Amino acid sequence: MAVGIVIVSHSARLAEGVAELAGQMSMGEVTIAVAGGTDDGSIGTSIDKVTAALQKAANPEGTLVLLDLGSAVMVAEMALEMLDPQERERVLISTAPLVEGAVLAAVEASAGSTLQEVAEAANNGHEMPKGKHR
Amino acid sequence: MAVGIVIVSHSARLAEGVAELAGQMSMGEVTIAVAGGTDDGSIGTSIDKVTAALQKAANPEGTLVLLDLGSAVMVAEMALEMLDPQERERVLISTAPLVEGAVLAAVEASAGSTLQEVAEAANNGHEMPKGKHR
Amino acid sequence: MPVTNETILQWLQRSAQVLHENNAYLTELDSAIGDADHGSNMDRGFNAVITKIADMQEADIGTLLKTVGTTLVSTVGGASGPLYGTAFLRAGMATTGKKALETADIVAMFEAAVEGVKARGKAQAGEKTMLDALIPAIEAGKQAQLEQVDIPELLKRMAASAASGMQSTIGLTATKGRASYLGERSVGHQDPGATSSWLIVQALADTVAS
Amino acid sequence: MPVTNETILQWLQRSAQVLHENNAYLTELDSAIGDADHGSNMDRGFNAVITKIADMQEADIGTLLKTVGTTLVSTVGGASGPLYGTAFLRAGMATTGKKALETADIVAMFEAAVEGVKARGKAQAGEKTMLDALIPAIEAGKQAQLEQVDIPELLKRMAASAASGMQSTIGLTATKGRASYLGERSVGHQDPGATSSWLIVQALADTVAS
Ligand SMILES: Nc1ncnc2c1ncn2[C@@H]1O[C@H](COP(=O)(O)OP(=O)(O)O)[C@@H](O)[C@H]1O
Ligand SMILES: Nc1ncnc2c1ncn2[C@@H]1O[C@H](COP(=O)(O)OP(=O)(O)O)[C@@H](O)[C@H]1O
Ligand SMILES: [Mg+2]
Ligand SMILES: [Mg+2]
Ligand SMILES: [Mg+2]
Ligand SMILES: [Mg+2]
Repeated sequence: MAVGIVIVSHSARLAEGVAELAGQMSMGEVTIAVAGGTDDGSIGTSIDKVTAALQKAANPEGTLVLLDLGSAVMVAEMALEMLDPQERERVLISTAPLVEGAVLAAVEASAGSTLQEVAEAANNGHEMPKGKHR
Repeated sequence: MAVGIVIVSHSARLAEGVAELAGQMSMGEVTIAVAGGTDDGSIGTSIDKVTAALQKAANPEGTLVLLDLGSAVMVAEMALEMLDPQERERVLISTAPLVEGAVLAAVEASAGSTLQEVAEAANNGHEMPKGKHR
Repeated sequence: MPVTNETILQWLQRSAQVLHENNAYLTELDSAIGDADHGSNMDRGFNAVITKIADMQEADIGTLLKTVGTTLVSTVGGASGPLYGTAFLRAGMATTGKKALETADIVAMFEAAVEGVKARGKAQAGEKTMLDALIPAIEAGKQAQLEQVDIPELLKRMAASAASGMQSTIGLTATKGRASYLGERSVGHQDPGATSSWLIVQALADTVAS
Repeated sequence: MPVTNETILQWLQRSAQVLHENNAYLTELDSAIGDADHGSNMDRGFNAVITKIADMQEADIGTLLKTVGTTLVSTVGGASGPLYGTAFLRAGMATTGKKALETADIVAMFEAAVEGVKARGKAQAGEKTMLDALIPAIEAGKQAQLEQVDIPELLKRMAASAASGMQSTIGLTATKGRASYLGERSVGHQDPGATSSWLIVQALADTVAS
């Protein structure tokens, strides 16, 4: 099984868009679960959505959580604290840029890499070339 | 008038989500135009959508274009080449991470900053703290 | 006269009411240095709280406060959700099983809450957050405890310190949360979270005074 | 026998047909090192092209190719859109006003196209892109021109070189486009864009041969 990915965003559309873009690169081999927006559909985060997404993406290889803004870290951390310790150990919260990190993480995860490798791949999102050509 | 922002993404939902998130921070003071997906609504980019977004966000202070993936650079550059030279000079393509860059650019633009300052603010998106606490 | 579970219920109801009345004000503060939702976030959260605690007249204070915490975490939707959520959860843990709080319990309850906010937000005093209202409040509370004043007076002093701490945020540069995206431009604006924190502490002082 | 505007029209129609037939194949190649859309991108683009050029029997070759370029840019939706769009636009500029192409015109047309792809994609040979089919093709074309072979033979050699260039991409590591996200893992897979480039060059050789 491939490392799972959780996308936490303040916007439901943003989370779904990231999952759709990253999912294109992993050909359905990677579970990309989303937690976007609040429970009532406004802009914000929802611990219940994060918890559900963590459950959906949970697997023996681990899960990488990517976030849109710093304030989503707190809700993600609270959701992690609610997991039992073995599960919690298999989850990493990434500091990578959301979109770029998710695409690279999806590519890496679909290759069967470890959680650590997927997390490192996501961090390469900082260097994703966008016009500054190598 | 504030510097305009154009969000180019392969996914329509992603582009709209980014605009919604960044727009929350600029309180309607900044035009954030989106170009997401292809003309027929599938995943990809559309030069016509980019051109329309550039027109919508065009203003004397300039426009910052943010992209999701490197392959969007080419379509953005072709759209720029179709502008007349004075307009083209007022547009910058950012290498910043899309979501983080757009939020910081929106904040900076709403403060009445110059295009150069808005572009620099977007680049600070790389350092947006997400759990690695300062 | 100790603070009973009934007092706590009244405090929570008063907080909900005050936050509802200040919805537009808090949102206005948040629109200057944030995303213009702190009022609606807090109103939504405390509205859910009063529904949740409506039938909890018999519950002890710890149970009551933990319920508030989990409800806020689930419903606020902003950074203040995990922060106030953690604050009330920790306050609940510090008051487990109690149906009445003496001075020391009140101070311990607030101290636990403030430590929870610090841990959750990895923040400290002077970063232009709710902590700049809460830390002066707990310091005033400890000082009042040393001076052995009665509970209404202790809470009055805590609320007054929260208010001046809140005002002090105007001069501060934000280094945590969304307001930090503004950098130096955050100076000159009062922090919305510090304001809601003051409102909540004030609501307790007012509940006990009346 | 020169290549006429009629030949070019037939080439474009044949390209559309071949790309349509190879839609699934190109997408399969793209699914290994990309996002599984190169087949549908090219099919959509060339489908729009044949609609656009349906009534252009009287148009000169430059006008025809420029129309192809703008149509592809507007309809392909992937990285290959601006790339093939630029290629055909530059090819059109190199053949402005012409209703027939001699050997030198054909070589100049392809050279302009390949330079366009290089400029648009900021790429060069060996980066596992369509250029790894196109650059060998234009080199073979220039060599054939020196050897003064006839146009069908020249195009046959160009197509053969495009094919072997395409095959060479299997051993390359991608450093441009989405496939570069795979790094070393892109080795072992044939580049979809190099494959469509070969199909298009082959279609011209076949059109002229028949
Ligand atoms: N890391 C933190 N530590 C303490 N308080 C914080 C932190 N981040 C944000 N805050 C507080 O939260 C308030 C904003 O709450 P709210 O508007 O509800 O959330 P959001 O910023 O997600 O929209 C700020 O005014 C500040 O007082
Ligand atoms: N910078 C570039 N220069 C040249 N060719 C490129 C470049 N980037 C991508 N390509 C070509 O484009 C092909 C992919 O096209 P396509 O799948 O239609 O676009 P996308 O990658 O946007 O989905 C690749 O196989 C490669 O040949
Ligand atoms: Mg807010
Ligand atoms: Mg918010
Ligand atoms: Mg593709
Ligand atoms: Mg694509």
